[in-house]
Amino acid sequence: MSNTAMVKKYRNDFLREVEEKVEEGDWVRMCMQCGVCAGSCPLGDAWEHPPQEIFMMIRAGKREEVLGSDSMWMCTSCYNCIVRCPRELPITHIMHGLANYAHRLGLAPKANPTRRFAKIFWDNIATSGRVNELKLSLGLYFMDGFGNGIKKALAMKDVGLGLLKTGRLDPMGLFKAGGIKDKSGLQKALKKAREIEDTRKGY
Amino acid sequence: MADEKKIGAYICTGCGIGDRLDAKQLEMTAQRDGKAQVVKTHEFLCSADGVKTIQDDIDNDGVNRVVICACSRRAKTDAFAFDGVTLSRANLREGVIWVRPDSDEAQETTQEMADDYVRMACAEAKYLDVPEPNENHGNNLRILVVGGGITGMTAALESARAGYDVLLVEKGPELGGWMRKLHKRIPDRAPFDEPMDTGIDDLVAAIEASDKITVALNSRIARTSGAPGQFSVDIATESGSTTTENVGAIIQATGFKLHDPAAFPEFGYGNADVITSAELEELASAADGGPIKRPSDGKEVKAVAFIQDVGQNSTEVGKLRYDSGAGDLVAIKQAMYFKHHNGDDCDTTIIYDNLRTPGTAGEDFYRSGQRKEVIFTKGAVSKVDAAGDTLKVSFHDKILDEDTEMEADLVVLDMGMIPVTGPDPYATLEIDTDDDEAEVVEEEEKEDGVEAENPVEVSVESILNLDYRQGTDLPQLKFGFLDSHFICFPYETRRTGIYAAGPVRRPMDIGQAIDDATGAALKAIQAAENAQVGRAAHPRSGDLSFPTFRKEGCTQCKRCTVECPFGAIDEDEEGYPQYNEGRCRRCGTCMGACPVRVISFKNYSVETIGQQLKAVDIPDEFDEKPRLMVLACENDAYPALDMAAMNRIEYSAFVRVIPVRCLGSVNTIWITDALNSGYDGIILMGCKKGDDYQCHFVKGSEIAHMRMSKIDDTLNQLNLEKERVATYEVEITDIERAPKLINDMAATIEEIGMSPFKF
Amino acid sequence: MATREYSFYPGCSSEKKTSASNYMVSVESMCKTLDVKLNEIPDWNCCGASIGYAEGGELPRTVMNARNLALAEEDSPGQDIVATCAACWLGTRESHERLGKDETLLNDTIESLKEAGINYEHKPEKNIRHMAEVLIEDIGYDEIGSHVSKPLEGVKIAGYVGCQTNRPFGIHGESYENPKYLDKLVETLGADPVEDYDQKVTCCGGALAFSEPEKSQNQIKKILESAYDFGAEMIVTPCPVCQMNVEVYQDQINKAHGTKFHIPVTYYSQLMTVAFGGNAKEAGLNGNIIKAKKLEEIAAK
Amino acid sequence: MTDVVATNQTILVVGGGISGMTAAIESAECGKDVILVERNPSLGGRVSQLYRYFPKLCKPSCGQEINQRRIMAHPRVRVLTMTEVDKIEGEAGNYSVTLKTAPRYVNEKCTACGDCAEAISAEVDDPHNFNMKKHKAAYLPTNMAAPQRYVLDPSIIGTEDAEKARAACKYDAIDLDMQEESLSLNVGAVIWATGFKPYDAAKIQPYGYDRFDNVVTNMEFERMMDPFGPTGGKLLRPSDGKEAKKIAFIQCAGSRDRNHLKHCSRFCCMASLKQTTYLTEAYGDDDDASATIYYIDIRAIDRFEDFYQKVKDDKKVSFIKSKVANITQDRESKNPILHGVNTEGYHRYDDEYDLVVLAVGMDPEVKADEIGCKVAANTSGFIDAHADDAGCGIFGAGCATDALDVNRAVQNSTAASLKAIQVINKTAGAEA
Repeated sequence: MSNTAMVKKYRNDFLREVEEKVEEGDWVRMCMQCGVCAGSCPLGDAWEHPPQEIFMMIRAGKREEVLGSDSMWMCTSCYNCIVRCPRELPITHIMHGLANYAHRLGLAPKANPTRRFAKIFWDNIATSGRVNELKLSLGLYFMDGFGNGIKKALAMKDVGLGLLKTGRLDPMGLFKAGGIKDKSGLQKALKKAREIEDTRKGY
Repeated sequence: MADEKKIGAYICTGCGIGDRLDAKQLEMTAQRDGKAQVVKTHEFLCSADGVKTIQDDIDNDGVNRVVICACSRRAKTDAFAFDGVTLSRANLREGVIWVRPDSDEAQETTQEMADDYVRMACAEAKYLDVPEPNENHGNNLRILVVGGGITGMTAALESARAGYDVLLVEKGPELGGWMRKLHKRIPDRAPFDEPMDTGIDDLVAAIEASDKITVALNSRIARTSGAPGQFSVDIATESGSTTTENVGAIIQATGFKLHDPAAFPEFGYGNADVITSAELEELASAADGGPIKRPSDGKEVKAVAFIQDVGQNSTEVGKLRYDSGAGDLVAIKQAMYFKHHNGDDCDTTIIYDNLRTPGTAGEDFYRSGQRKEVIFTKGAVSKVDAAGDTLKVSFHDKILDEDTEMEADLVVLDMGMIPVTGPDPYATLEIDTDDDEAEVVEEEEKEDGVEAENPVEVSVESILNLDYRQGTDLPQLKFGFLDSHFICFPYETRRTGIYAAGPVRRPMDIGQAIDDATGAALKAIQAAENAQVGRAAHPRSGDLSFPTFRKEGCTQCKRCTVECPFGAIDEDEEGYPQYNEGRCRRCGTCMGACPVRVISFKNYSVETIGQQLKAVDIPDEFDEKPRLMVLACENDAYPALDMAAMNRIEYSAFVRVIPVRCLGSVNTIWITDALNSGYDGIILMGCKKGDDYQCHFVKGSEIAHMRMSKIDDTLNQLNLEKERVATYEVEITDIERAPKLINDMAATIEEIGMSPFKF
Repeated sequence: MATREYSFYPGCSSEKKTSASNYMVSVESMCKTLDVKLNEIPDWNCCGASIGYAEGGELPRTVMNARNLALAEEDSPGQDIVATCAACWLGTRESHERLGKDETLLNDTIESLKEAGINYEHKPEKNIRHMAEVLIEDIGYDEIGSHVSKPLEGVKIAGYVGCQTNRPFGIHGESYENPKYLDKLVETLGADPVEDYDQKVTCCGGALAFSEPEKSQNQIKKILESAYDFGAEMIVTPCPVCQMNVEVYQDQINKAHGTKFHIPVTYYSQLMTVAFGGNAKEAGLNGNIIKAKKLEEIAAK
Repeated sequence: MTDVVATNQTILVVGGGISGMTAAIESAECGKDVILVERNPSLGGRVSQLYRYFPKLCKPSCGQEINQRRIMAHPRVRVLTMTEVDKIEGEAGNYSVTLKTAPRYVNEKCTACGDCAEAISAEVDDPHNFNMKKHKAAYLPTNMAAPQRYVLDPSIIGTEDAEKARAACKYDAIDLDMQEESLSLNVGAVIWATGFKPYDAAKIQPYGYDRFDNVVTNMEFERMMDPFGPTGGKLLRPSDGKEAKKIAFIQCAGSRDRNHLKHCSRFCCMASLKQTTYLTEAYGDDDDASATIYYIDIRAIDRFEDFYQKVKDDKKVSFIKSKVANITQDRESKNPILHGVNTEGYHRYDDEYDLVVLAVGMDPEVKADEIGCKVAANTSGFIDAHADDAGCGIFGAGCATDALDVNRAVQNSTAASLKAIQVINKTAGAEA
């Protein structure tokens, strides 16, 4: 599926695409537009389009607006929507799935901080098998360049200091190997998984 | 035994009656004023011993007019039930001691109250007779079903299965109605996920196989006369022949027609690819298992838009105020046709406003539709246009809040159901309220079938051709439907022994129609069975009494024939009322209507009430003891006063309450007599009238209110204040209000003074 | 009572010198008292956490969790897996469930893991549990209570359950909106639960505390405010992310909103360790940035 | 109880609510013998807890009065209250039924004079008022009680109060030695009309029914309007007894929800529309009174649509298309605050009210698969009337078969009555 797939309004083209490509996407059709998910989201104010509206947009064929939206990136994975949904839609997962799909297609908003953080996070764990919190934080702070990074890091220095003082942050984290023993095995498994997924979803 | 009336009055001193009242005094009153031949006091009258005392007197002493001076007529009904005698109840408990304070100063008036109730009960007893079943009843138990659609067929089969003979009349050449045109039907059993076969062929085969069902095709009802148990029906065939059949009860199951899609040009009907949901059924059947093709060019349909509630749920002229109830389920079912026949890649979009898929079945089916990828869009369609090879549906998406459009190969319009009913007999019937003569504007058949509240054209051709004085067909409630608007008693039409079933009653789908038809069959069977023994139907079911009139006194004024809420009375050739007792519901509205008071029941008459109000002791003007009379509907107002008593809510000791069958049975002579004999105030308590009437006799309360609106003339003539007579709508739950109305009247009398008519 | 044994998935944040290392310290102390033996999964890897989705798709995430499942089974066959971190628990359990439901996913996972020389065999009966479940369902309040030697008398504690310990799985019999088990536990330990605390399941922002700090801190502010409003002196939580977010941003929130939040946020295992008679170190109290003074006092008694 | 006569020509009707009463009296008025059993001490069922019916806004006791009068006076109907079906076996035309009757401690000599209630002091929860009110432990179940006979709450048996009650009765109507009785009968057909119970609102955790005083159910709201109900007919907030003027109605509270009742309960939309009129009844044109209905779809089905139109025209009433996400409570005022999103467009709200009414749905009182005798259950536990049940002589009626409004329940019960009569007549025909 290319980035410019043609979709007709209120036809099932985009819905089918979502069903095929997006994690748990085949649940989208079951939404009855009650809006309980929209109201349950802790970061609701930050959603340009709440989940229920996204589901309607999918049905209406608004492909670019959905995949280009930063709404899904506001998901904190709190699972409120999932447990309240009267139709048992795994909304959290669908949001993750849509975000992943949009990201993989390159349609997700480039500047979205959560998207960028998520990428850093994954690269962090996929390489070493475990989270290196210092690398992760620094990676996050410096993702907008060195100057911004210093600024952000300074803003967060008290937090870091607190953690340092209580032995909850490793100042040597940057230089330590860390992670699991069988890094290469995990990396190979993840590479394979990625390959299979790419093939299945046609990325 | 019936030769001589022998009154036995039995005074109970239980439940505090003996403590609060002077029982000896009551005995004396019953004897002296009530002229009771046998008077006994018992400390626990409803006990086995008390009841035996009475029964012994009946058996051995010839007592045939039993007067129970104890609790309310609503209490201990199982104990005080005696065969072959009349029963009067002086309500000393709920009517007297429970509504009066237990104080020395109240004692005198409380006792007076009790004495009066004893007098009244004895007076009533004198004029009561034991009703015997009307001899003029038919014995026909055969059921006539009019209409051969799913409702009619079900009614016929279910009646037959209960062992009753059925005559099924269908105007068309075959049975089946709309159901025959359906490809599939909405599922009626778990798991409610797929359309199911209609089963029409099996149903028709079952009817044909039944030796109890006779089918008349190509036939209409040319004339219906008679009454439950003895209807005579002329069946006219298309070929012109007419046969007369006798039946015991009738079920009208004449179904519906679809609202005209051409009336809404914005939806593009006229374009071959814009069709109604009914037309889609035929299209789906025609596809014969293959893909459904669009009418214009035979191209396989790949995208369908369903537009819901076309011309429905609107107050706009030309639109229906209601919806067809099952329209959304139908759309889901039909969308599934496309998924089945045209493949999963055939897109189906249902544009709805409020999706109405109720109950277990509805919601399961909705989910099943979604699982099959039917798309649901909350929206309002503004237009359907041809757009090149396809159709363009313009609508407002209410969720995304934007005007938008979609393309479709086929557009399906959900049209509303219009009941196929005859002309409403009361469409123009009015009772003139200005003229003493109560002139009646003759009912007319509606010329154009247009009603103010329902500007949609309805059928005006008569279905039943009743030769009743009050019109040819069943009265309608709203929007042309034959519903009764009795929530608790949905089948009770205003023509005894004739029941409506299916979409003539309210819009409904097949599942409901089957249910409805089965219920209507029960009611029809019941009506015929009851007619056979001369018993009344709901709400006075079991009542054996019936109205008769004294011909020599009758002035042929026609009030009774016009006012009867049930069309039970016709006029004979000479213009005298002709009673069809089987059609009568025993409300007594005719009795109340009669200006010359010639109509009566054996156990309910102008005398049985009139004598009660006359039996009340009216103290003279200077005693400062006014007398108020309450005529209370026995179904609602009287129980309300009873319940007030149970809660010890007090009211004036000057009031005497008389229960009536219906306020419609109140003859204004009672009011005039009461005023003339010195009553200071009169209150009528009846049920709610009007569109949301609660009167169990439909029009009784309304008619009473109309009659009473003219009572001012009488008051004027007597030079009395108009505040002395009041008519109220009282609900059964007016437990606090009903006593208050009484007390308010007492206060009013105190203000305006005593009646000068005390002698 | 025989020793209870579980396969144990500690998770990244529990490692030494990481954000929840003190959690781990107290869990170990607590388990010692309760005679619970935790068999750490050898060479376990990250669960993918709730933020891993964007770059890692469903299959890679599942592969990560399946690796842990396979290693756990190999090391401690038949044992329930217990996690102390909500995200670890959720990620592992979710993956396990999906592997049971989706055959394609299962086969793809097996194929991928072969690359790492791991044979994944799906065990549908395998239970993946949170430590709180072990405490409540396996051990029970009564037994926990029996170990209390220093009741936490007079300490008013708000039970902040958070999201992922609570949804979508939660503790059996508890409500998603108003779980009561922390309150019951607090009560069992002799402290005063703040039962009316009305933000006990409010989201702290989770991983978005990093990427969307303002939005997350608004959430945290609500969580703190309510604790103050209902008179809590301390917050207790079962989740390392919750603990960290609610604790470490208090100063930043104070700066931004002019508030004066300064309330300790502890783990249930810290409360239990202290109540069981452990010292401050055993309870990992030195790891709290905002010192839980009342606990320290009791521990020092 | 030994005087109960039944044969394979008898129809057993289980449940004395409007459906059971209808089935019983309609059958009897066709000439059939009927035994009507009711678990509670009085007939009436759920409708007797309602203040008004939609769409006519009339009072349920009005029809109840007529039904009860017909039933009590009909020689072919035998009413057994405080009685439940313990076991049922057999087949169409021949069922063995075991009934269990709980002790009432008051026999048929009772005159309903009320002396026993007067004499005692113990009070117990009144289930007729959803325990929002207490009544004496010797009580007449309702103003409309049928039979009109007192009941002693079992909790006072063995206490001084029970003795006081007995001593106060002049008619030897109190029998403290009554025991549970068992009765075995043979009947030809059974009509199962056990109705519904309101869904347990406490299970809908986001709405905090169990945590917030000012969140009530639609059934409780009905009781509040009754002058003899817990608030004397006034709409008073449970938290502080102040008048509730700004009221929210939450539709599908439990219904259409896979976490709770997956079916649509059908009546609740109309019930809430009806209940908005209570505000006018209580407050007239007071501008402070308002009702807001939060809904997914307004299901004013077919002819009821015009009632919806009427309510829409009431300027006091507004509609928000939204399933409310959750409710919180203002700490000081105890006002419930509704959180959610209006999905027509996209508008977030945090709306504060005096009182919230949860339009809770219907759960079958008895699950169909617990009845026995191959009675089939549908996907929500109601009786599946159309399942392949050839030869079955047990017929569901009313809300035992689906979530129905009163009108449809009566219609359905009338139909069930004919189904039972068919079995009876067939049995009679076979024996003749």
